[in-house]
This record gives sequence, C-alpha cells and structure tokens, in this order.
Amino acid sequence: MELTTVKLVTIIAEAVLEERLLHDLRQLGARGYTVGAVRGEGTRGVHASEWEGKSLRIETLVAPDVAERILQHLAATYFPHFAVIAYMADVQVVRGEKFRGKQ
Amino acid sequence: MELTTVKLVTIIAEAVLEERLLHDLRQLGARGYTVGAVRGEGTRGVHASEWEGKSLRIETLVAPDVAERILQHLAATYFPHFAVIAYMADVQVVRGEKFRGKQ
Amino acid sequence: MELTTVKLVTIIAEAVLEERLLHDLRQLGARGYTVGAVRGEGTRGVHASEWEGKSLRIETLVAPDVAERILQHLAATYFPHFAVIAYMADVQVVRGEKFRGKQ
Amino acid sequence: MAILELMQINLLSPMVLAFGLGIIATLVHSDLKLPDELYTTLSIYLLLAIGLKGGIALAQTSLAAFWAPALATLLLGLIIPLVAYAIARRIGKLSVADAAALAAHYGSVSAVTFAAAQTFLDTIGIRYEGFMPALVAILEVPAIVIALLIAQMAGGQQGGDWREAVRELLTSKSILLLVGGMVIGWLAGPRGGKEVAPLFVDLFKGALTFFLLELGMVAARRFRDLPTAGLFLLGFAIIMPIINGILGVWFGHLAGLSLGGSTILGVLAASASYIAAPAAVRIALPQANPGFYLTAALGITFPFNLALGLPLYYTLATWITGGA
Amino acid sequence: MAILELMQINLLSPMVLAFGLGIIATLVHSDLKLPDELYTTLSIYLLLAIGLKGGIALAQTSLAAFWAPALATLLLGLIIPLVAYAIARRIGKLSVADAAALAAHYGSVSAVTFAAAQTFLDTIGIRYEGFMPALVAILEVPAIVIALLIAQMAGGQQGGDWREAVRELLTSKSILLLVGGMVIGWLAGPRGGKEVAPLFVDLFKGALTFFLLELGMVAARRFRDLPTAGLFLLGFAIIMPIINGILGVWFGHLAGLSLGGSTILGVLAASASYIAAPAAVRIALPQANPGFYLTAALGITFPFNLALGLPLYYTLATWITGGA
Amino acid sequence: MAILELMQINLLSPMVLAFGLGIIATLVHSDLKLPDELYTTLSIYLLLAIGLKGGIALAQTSLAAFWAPALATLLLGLIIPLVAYAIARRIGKLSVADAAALAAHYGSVSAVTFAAAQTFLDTIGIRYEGFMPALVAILEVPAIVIALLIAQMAGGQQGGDWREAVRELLTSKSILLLVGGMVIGWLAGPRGGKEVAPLFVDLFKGALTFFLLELGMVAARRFRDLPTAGLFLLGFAIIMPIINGILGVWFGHLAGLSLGGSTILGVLAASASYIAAPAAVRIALPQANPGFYLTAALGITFPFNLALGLPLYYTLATWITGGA
Ligand SMILES: Nc1ncnc2c1ncn2[C@@H]1O[C@H](COP(=O)(O)O)[C@@H](O)[C@H]1O
Ligand SMILES: Nc1ncnc2c1ncn2[C@@H]1O[C@H](COP(=O)(O)O)[C@@H](O)[C@H]1O
Ligand SMILES: Nc1ncnc2c1ncn2[C@@H]1O[C@H](COP(=O)(O)O)[C@@H](O)[C@H]1O
Ligand code: NA
Ligand code: NA
Ligand code: NA
Repeated sequence: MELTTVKLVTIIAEAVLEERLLHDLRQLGARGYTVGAVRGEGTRGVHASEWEGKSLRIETLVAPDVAERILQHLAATYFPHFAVIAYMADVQVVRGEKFRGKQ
Repeated sequence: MELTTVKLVTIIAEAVLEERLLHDLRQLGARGYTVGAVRGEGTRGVHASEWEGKSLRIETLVAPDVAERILQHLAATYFPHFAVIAYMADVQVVRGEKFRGKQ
Repeated sequence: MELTTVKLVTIIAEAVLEERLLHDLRQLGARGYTVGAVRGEGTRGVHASEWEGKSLRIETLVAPDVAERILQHLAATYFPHFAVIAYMADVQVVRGEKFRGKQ
Repeated sequence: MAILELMQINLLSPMVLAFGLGIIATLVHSDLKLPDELYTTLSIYLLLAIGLKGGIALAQTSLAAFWAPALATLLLGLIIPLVAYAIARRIGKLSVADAAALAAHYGSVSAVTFAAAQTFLDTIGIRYEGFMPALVAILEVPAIVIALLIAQMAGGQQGGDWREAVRELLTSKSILLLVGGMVIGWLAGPRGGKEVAPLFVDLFKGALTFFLLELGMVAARRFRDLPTAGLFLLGFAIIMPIINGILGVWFGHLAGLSLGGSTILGVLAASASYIAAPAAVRIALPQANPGFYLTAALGITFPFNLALGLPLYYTLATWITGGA
Repeated sequence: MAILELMQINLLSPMVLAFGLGIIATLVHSDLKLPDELYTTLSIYLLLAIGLKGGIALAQTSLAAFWAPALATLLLGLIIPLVAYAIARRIGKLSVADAAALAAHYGSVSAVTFAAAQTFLDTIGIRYEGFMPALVAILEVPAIVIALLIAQMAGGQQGGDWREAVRELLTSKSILLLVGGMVIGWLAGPRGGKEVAPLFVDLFKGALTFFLLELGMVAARRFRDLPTAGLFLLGFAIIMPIINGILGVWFGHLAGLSLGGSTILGVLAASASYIAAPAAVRIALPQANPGFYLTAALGITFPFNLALGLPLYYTLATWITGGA
Repeated sequence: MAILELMQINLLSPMVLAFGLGIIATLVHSDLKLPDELYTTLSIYLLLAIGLKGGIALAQTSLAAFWAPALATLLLGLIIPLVAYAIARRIGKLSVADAAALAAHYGSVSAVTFAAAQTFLDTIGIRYEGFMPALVAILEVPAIVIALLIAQMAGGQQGGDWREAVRELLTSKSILLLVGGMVIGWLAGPRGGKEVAPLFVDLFKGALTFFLLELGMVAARRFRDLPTAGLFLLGFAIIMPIINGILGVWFGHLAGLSLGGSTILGVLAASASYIAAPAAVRIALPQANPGFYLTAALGITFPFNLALGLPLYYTLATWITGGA
C-alpha cells in the first residue's frame, strides 16, 4: 500500500467565524474539511461564543504549502481580535492526490 | 516514565456505516475506539448523511501493522462508494500494551 | 513564518471527571484546553458515563515537559479506576509562546 | 369545495407556510439552524404519535373492514416499485442502481406527508378510518425490499449488502415507533390514551409545523442540485406521484375505504420515503447517487405533495369514489 | 381492587408499555436512538415539574402534618443503607466498595419511580399528601452520605474523595431542581402555577412516557451484564426493594400518612437511585464496579418496581394501613 | 396597584423565580446544565411563537393605528444608539469600538424581555395592541446599523466587516422567525392559529420559564466579570434602560398607544439585545471587548429589567399616559 504524507491543520475558533473560515480555507487551496463542536478556555477572557453555543474544531487535510499558507493567514487575520488557535501535524493517507491536488 | 509510540488512526465516515466500521475495526485488531460527531464537505457531492444527522469521526489507537491493515481495508471496501476518508499518525502513550496487545 | 513545535495532549475520559481533570491540567501548567463530546469503548467494561451522557475528549497544547507531567499524573491518578486514556503528539504552531509560557 | 378553494386552505395552513419559511430561510442564507437533535426528537415524536392515535382508534374499531384495505396496500407496495423501476430504466435511461433506488423511495411512504394529509382532512372536516397508520406501516417496507431484489437480479448491486439492509429495515426506528405506538395505543385504549393526549394529540399539529420548518430548509438545500438533476428527474418526481396517487385512491375505493380513507391511501401511494428508504438504499445500493434520489423525493415530490398534492388527491378521490 | 387487576391496569398504562417498547428496541438492535440532549431535557423537566407541583400543593397545605413523615423518611434514609450494606457484605460477600455502592443506590431514591407511582395512584383514583416531593428530596441524599461514610470507615475508599462527592451531591441537579421547583411552586402559588400548568402539569404523563421509552432502552442495555452479575445480585435487586417497600409503607403509616401517601413512601424506599447515586459513587468509590450497581438498580430493580412493584406496594399499603 | 404590589407580583411569578433559580445554580456550582440544543430550540420557539401570535392579532386588527407607533419605534431606534454612544464616550471614556458596541446593544431589543412584559401585563390584566411584535422587529435592526456606522465614521473598526454584518443581521434568525412567524400568523389567521395554539400559545409561559432558568445561569456566569467591569458600566447598565424606558413610554403615548402598549414600547426601548447585537458586533467590531457588552446587557440590564424594570415601566406609563 502506498502511503503519502500530508498536513492535517486543526483550527479551534469561535462559532461566528464559521462561514468566513471555511470560505478562506477553500480559497487557500483546501479541498475538504471536517467540523466538530467543542468548547474551551484559553488566555483570552470571555468570547462571544461562550454563551451562544459551541466553538468550532475544523480539520483539513492539505498539502504542506497550503498548510503553511493557512496558518499564516489565520495568524494575520484572526489571531489579533478573535478567539482562534491553529496547529498542524504530519499524517499519512492512502490516496494523497485527493487532498493535495489543486482545486 | 516509559513512553511507547503507537498509531492513531482517524476515520471520517457517513453515519450509516457506524456499525459496520466498528465491527471491521475490532476484526482487524483494534481493542478500543472513540467516536465523535462531525460534519464536513469533500470532493464528492451530497452524501446521505448530509440531511440525516451528523457524520462520524472515529479514532482508534493501534499497533502500526494494524493501522496499515485498517487503512488498506477502508480504501478497498469503502472509498469507492462511500464518503469516507482516513489518516494515521504517530502518538506517544504511557502504557503501550493496552493498545498493541492481540485481542 | 516562524513555526514552533509544541505537544498536543489528548485525553479521553468519562464525564464525571471533567472538573477535576481541567483543574489538574491548569495546575500542571496548561494554559488552555478544548473539550469535545465523544463516546467509545475500550478494554474495560461498562463505565458510568455509558448511560449518563457522553465522555470527554480534552485537547491541550503545552510544552513538552508539561505534556510528560500530564501523562504521568493521569497514569498514576486515573488509569487504575477510571475509564481514561491519553496520548500526545508533536504539532506545529505559529506563536509558540502562547502555549509554552509559564502561567 | 372547488379545488382552488381547497388549494388555498391548504397553502394557508400553518404547516405549509412553515415549510415555505424554511425554504426562504435557506434561500436567503439565514443563520437559522434547527439543532439536529430537535429534528430527531420531532421525527420520533411524530412517528410515535401517529402510531398511538392509530392504535387507540383501532381499539375502538371493528377489524372486519381492515383486511381488504390491508391487502390493497400490500399490492400497491408490490406494483408501484415495478412501475417506477420500469419508467426510470426505459424512459429515464438510468443505471440499474439509480432506477432501483428511485423505485424504493416512491414505492415506500413518507409518514410526514401522511400526517399532513390527516391534518388537511381534519381541517376540511372529512373523516377517515382509524386504522390508516397501520397502512403506513404496511406500505413502508415491501417496496424497498422489492426494489433491492430487482437491483440484485439485474446485477446493479456491488459492495452493498441487501440482506443486511432488509434486516435493518424491519427493525428501523420508523417501523418500530409506528408499530410500537399502535400496539401501545391499542393496549392502553382510550383511557390510557387520554393520559398522554396533551402531549401526543394536542401538540401534534404544532409539532408538525415546527418539523416542516426544518424540512423546508432541508428540501431547499436539495434545490441547488436541481439543475444537474435533469428534466427526466423533474418530470418523474411530479408525474410519478400523480400516477401513484390515482392508483392509491382507486385501490382504496375498491377495498371499501371511505372518501377520506381513499384520499389518504392515495397520498400514501403518492408520497416518497425520505427516512427508511434512503438509509436502506445507502447500505444496499451504495453506488446509486444520493444526489439523485434525495433530490427527487425530498426536493421535488415532498413539496409538491404538501402544497398541491393534498387537495389534488382529495379532489380525485371525490371523483373516483363519487364523493361517498 | 384485586392485585391482579391492579397489575393489569399498571402493565397496560402507556408509560409501562413505552418502557417495554424501549426494551424491545434494544433487544432487536433497532437503530432507534433518542438524542442524549432529549434525555437530559426530559430529566430536567420531570424533576422541575415534580418540584413545582409539590410546591404548589404545599402552598395550600397545613405543614403541621409534615414533620412526622419527614422524620420517618429521614429514618428510612439512615436504616436502609445499613441494612443493604450488611446484606451485601454478609450474604453477598461483596467487597466493601461494592457493598457500600449498593447501599448508596438502594438507600437513595428514583424520582422517575416516584412519578410513576403518582401516575399510577391518579389512575386508580387514590389521593396522597401534597408534600410527597419534599420527601423525595429528604430521602435522596442522606443514604448516599451514610454509605460513603461506611466505606470510609471500612477502608473501602481508595483514590476517591468523599467530601467532594458530598459537596457535589448537595448541589446536584436533582436536588437543585426538586427543591428549587418546590420553592418556586410555593412562592408562585396556585395563580402562578396555573400559568405554567400547560407545560408542567398537562404534559407530565406524556413526557414521562417518552422518558420511559428511553429508560427502557438504557435498562435493556444493562441486561447483557445480567449473566455475569450472579444470582446474589439478581436476588438482592428484587428482595431488597420488597423489604424496603414494606419498611416504607409501615413507617409512612406510623407517621400518619394516608393510604396513598404510605404507598408512595413505600415506593420511595423501594426504589433505587440511578441519577444522584451513580455520580456520587463514581467519584467517591471509583473502585466499585459500575457494571454491578448500575445493572442492579437500572437493569433489575427499576423494571421490577415499575411493572410489578407499584401495584404490590399499594396492595401492601391497603393491608398495613387497613385500607384507610 | 401600588408599585410595591406590582413588584411583588412580578418577583413571585414562576418566570422570574426560575431566573433566580438559574442564578443560584451557577453560584453554588451545581452540575445542572441545560443542553445547548435546548437553549437553541427554546429561543427558536419563543421567537416563532411571538411572531405567530402577533400575526394572528394583526389579521384581526385595523392597520390604521399602526403607522404612528411604527414611526415612533423607528425614531427610538435612531435616537437611542446616538445617546448611548455619546454617554459611553463622554462619561465612560470608552474606546470608539466599545462605545459603539454598547450603543448597538442598548438600541436594539431583547425578545425575551418583550415576552416577559407581555406575560406581566397579562397577569395584572392590562391589554395591549396586537401589533407589538411588529415593533420588536422594527426596533431590532436599525440601532445596530447606526452603531456600526458610527464606529465606521469614528474609525473604530479594524478588521471588521460592517457590510457583511448588516447583511447577516437582515437574514438573522431572530428577524426571520419574528417576521416569518408574523406572516404565517397573518396568512393562516385565527382558524389556522387555533390548530397550533396548544404548542405556540398554551405552552408559551411554561417555555419562557424554562428558558429563563437557562438565562439565569448564563447571566450569573457574567457576574464574575462584574468586578473588572467598573462603576461606569454598572451605572450605565441600570440608568440607560431607565432613560430609554421613559423615552419609549413617552413616544408610545405620543403615537397613540394604549397604557399597555406604551408600557411595552418602554420595555422594548429599555431592553438590551443579547442575540442579534452580540453576533453582529462580534463580526463588525471584533476589537470591542465582549466581556464588556455581554456583561452589561446580559449580566446587569436583563436581570434588572426582568425583576424591577417591568413594574417600573408600567408605573411610569400609568403616570405618563394618565392611566389610560
Ligand atoms: N493551550 C491550549 N490548548 C488547547 N486549546 C486551547 C489552548 N489555548 C486556547 N485553546 C482553545 O482556543 C480557544 C481560544 O483561546 P484564547 O484565544 O486563548 O482564549 C479556547 O476557547 C480553547 O478552545
Ligand atoms: N481534505 C479534507 N480535509 C478534511 N476532511 C475532509 C477532506 N476531504 C474530505 N473530508 C471529510 O470526508 C467527508 C467525505 O469526503 P468526500 O468523500 O471527499 O466527499 C467530508 O464530508 C469531510 O468530512
Ligand atoms: N484503542 C483505543 N483507541 C481509541 N480509543 C480508545 C481505545 N481504548 C480505549 N479508548 C477510549 O477510552 C475509553 C476508556 O477505555 P477503557 O478504559 O479501555 O474502557 C473508551 O470508552 C474509549 O473512548
Ligand atoms: Na409511495
Ligand atoms: Na430507596
Ligand atoms: Na433597547
């Protein structure tokens, strides 16, 4: 079996950002995403999502360059004012082209 | 503290497959699993789960050979017709035997 | 873009432990956490959470030494009697100091 | 009443208007989103309530009049999928799997359309037999099994497991709640029924209205697939229910059902399943395209039946039964 | 009424039948699954509604008759865990932790069994004191504390934190909603109560029926552990409630409760907690086996009390109180 | 009635008491937690029910009397945010973003406070115009847009997107359900309304009580930010509603509203939004501190209005309108 390594980018963000984040991901080259509902606490105090439902946990499997672009974009656009964190890691998948191909 | 490296296999799949996937995992040597509810979008269009509740996010900690077998099995059985993706990564645990022992 | 590697510790635990686990994490040096709802099965039989709602999936991004301390503490305190598992992995983040700084 | 007046009564009912509001919410990209858990809760409630009311009615009814409608319903469950499959293959040139999937959906039944039909008849003051929910249960499963068997024989099944699908069908929540509710209602009788009536009877129409709000949103999300669905599917999803509706009314009349009962059997025949059938088809015919059958059943046929079908089948029934 | 007739009335009530349907759903591996959130919502609703109704009744009742039943209930909360612990240790040869866990569960109380008892008495037309929900609150906590103290003294607690467990008990949602509901009902009185009656009174039996559907599924999942539970646990889970039921009826009669009130105190004593006790025991006695106490309380005692216990304790109460 | 008597009636209503129970639950760290999905479901239900009832009332009302109150409401939506912004900047020395955020919240409206006002007036037997829910819809959006425009002009917006925020406002679930519900109620009329009344009318006060239990818990979680909020915010969150309440009552009286109608317009003006405004502000003014505006609107103003404001604005209305 041929395994390929791609990047898994995980984003934790307040729920109001959902539409914009998913739009950004697609723009930056992600070809799919998976969203779960979470709650959490960080160094910032209250965030709007705290009382209005859950936060988002978004995962997207992408090529390494796309992953870097996503992290960079998030850091520039959302980190200053929104409760958003993001991290990435290497994972192995069976059919890499599904996640790495250009859109 | 003695740390062991095992494989974490993550599967995103439409909800109708739950029973069969968990059955397959046990058959292939997984000794436990954790399931969360997610939703998502990929390259395929609509999938049945879209309107009938959430999709599944299944995680299982297994030995490397079991992980490979799982990925291979999923690729052969479910990738063609079902909205299923899967990936694996290395993680460290304290008591490896819990996850790697034969069932 | 400067990327730093930090540890992502993931804990699956029965729901009754929530308050205590989060308290322990803060004590051991974690500066944030994210919690999702999951269900699962392992080698232990029934656990109390089985009928009383979901289990927890807790993620925390921390410095490597904190991660080790967390795993050690969990193994000593909760593994004997509670349905708890935990694992850790390396992930890359943009601003490492947010997760690694002392509290 | 004239059909236009019936149409107006139907279109201005809270439940149809709520369905329309759901469609609008999706079209304007509102952030309105009903929790999945609410959708699940309401669908469990509706199935249980339909069963309960039917069971209580059964407890007060002679069953002598039941066998003929039951047989007629079973026959509909055999005939409709065959007709639907033939049309989808011959005229629509669909693959075996896609044709069989459509046959399963249109042969089976939508419990919510049934509930809407009851509500519509209640509003215009037409009575119907108490055992109608039993006919829902009878019509739900056979057509799906027939359709899967057709696909099996025609070689359209790859990777699917039709035995598994049938086993899951028989224990599916819609059958379990419908039949279980009927047994509970029948055993508990009117006295027990009165105890739970504030929840299961008084709130029924309100809950149905709420549910249709959600279903409007779901149906509207199917609309975006309409362009790719093609003209055949559009025609099929409107003409097939009308054919089935006529068949259902006619069979009901032959089996001795009242005007109201014949109307409801027509609605049942005309309705397309969107709970039991999609789940079974997804398992047994994974290569059938869900964008196809879901769009037809949920995006076209359901709104059509809800908005126009109910008064139409009733009017047909007044003609066929001679208004009796 | 003869006990067989009472049994029949009880077994054919919608709530018991719904419980049976839940059991069947699990046994046939149906895909029926009530959302966790519905379960949580219904349990919050039931506790609040029980409290509210009790509080409104209290507002209209003289409290002079209250102290004796309250004291009797407190005594039951002290005696039952001691008896249960002794039986579990001596006859069952269980570990300290497992025996204390059982003592906590059987000494405490199940609010749903209480609600079912009220519904049963309403159906057969027997009246009971308005302050009964206050007795539920009084009986809930002490037995759990006693059991944890026993374990503490007998050295069965390792890694657990009984102080923490007691603190969480006193602020647990069941106590908060029950007592809070009573205070609201008492302060708002009949006028305020009438405003919320359509939700908290009229829908109560329907909601209870819905809840029991879910509880039937939960109980049936416990059945698979029955084989490993052993004969002692099976006997304990049936005989202990009967002993406690007789004690409860008798104490109630001595404290001056009516026939209906004594029946309910019997039911309370006989019932085993499955909300407050499991949570507290899990924290304070983590080495006790949940497969043990949950199977006993939820898999055996709850169905037994619901199906057979209610008419049984009522019949016992007619004997003990002389039918008064 | 004297204001003290009104206060007592209000404070002892089940809904205010439930709010208090929610506060206590949080303060004692109870494990009580209502599912998020229940909160969402109840808020959808309340908005839809408010709209439906208003629409049915509209169908029976002459609209001639409507334009003046509508205009008065629109004016309130323009004036209040300007006043609030000026006070927050001048006296409070807040940043542009924080001041504009407060202006958006206090200019807009809380539908639950509106529902509580209706319930309060029903209890004391005061009638009000049927079209009041339309005023809720009219008051909801303009103030938020004004506030965002102020911030835009004053340069307080960085990284936010106010056009996007306004687009989302107009399709937000509260507007959609309120206006949609009114249209449904208006089209379906009293006959259609009667069909869904058991759900949307009879259960309304009970559902509101349940919702306030949750809101009490949410509000109490805001309390912990009170110490850091500072004296200005505390004063603002109590004095601003009183000023706005007087304005609202007065405008209502000038526009020809009845005593009850003027009271409700006062309550609307006095109330601070905690659904539409926070979402819009979070998007358009991300640098405004949510700990600030949420604490003011939800932690101080909402409890103040609910507990003390309702009888206060009613008393003011009896003075201003001369009791007519
Ligand atoms: N160290 C961390 N580990 C895991 N999740 C975190 C961490 N810090 C923050 N988060 C998540 O990110 C959200 C926003 O964090 P913050 O911006 O620090 O308030 C929180 O609500 C958490 O869900
Ligand atoms: N690149 C991706 N990253 C994360 N999740 C994905 C990705 N592609 C697909 N998925 C998930 O897998 C499901 C099926 O994808 P697909 O088969 O491509 O339609 C989607 O609903 C997503 O939840
Ligand atoms: N091998 C595994 N992979 C993933 N999750 C597991 C595994 N083993 C146990 N778990 C999770 O940990 C919980 C407790 O496991 P256990 O203590 O083995 O019963 C289970 O309910 C699962 O959610
Ligand atoms: Na059909
Ligand atoms: Na007991
Ligand atoms: Na306002």
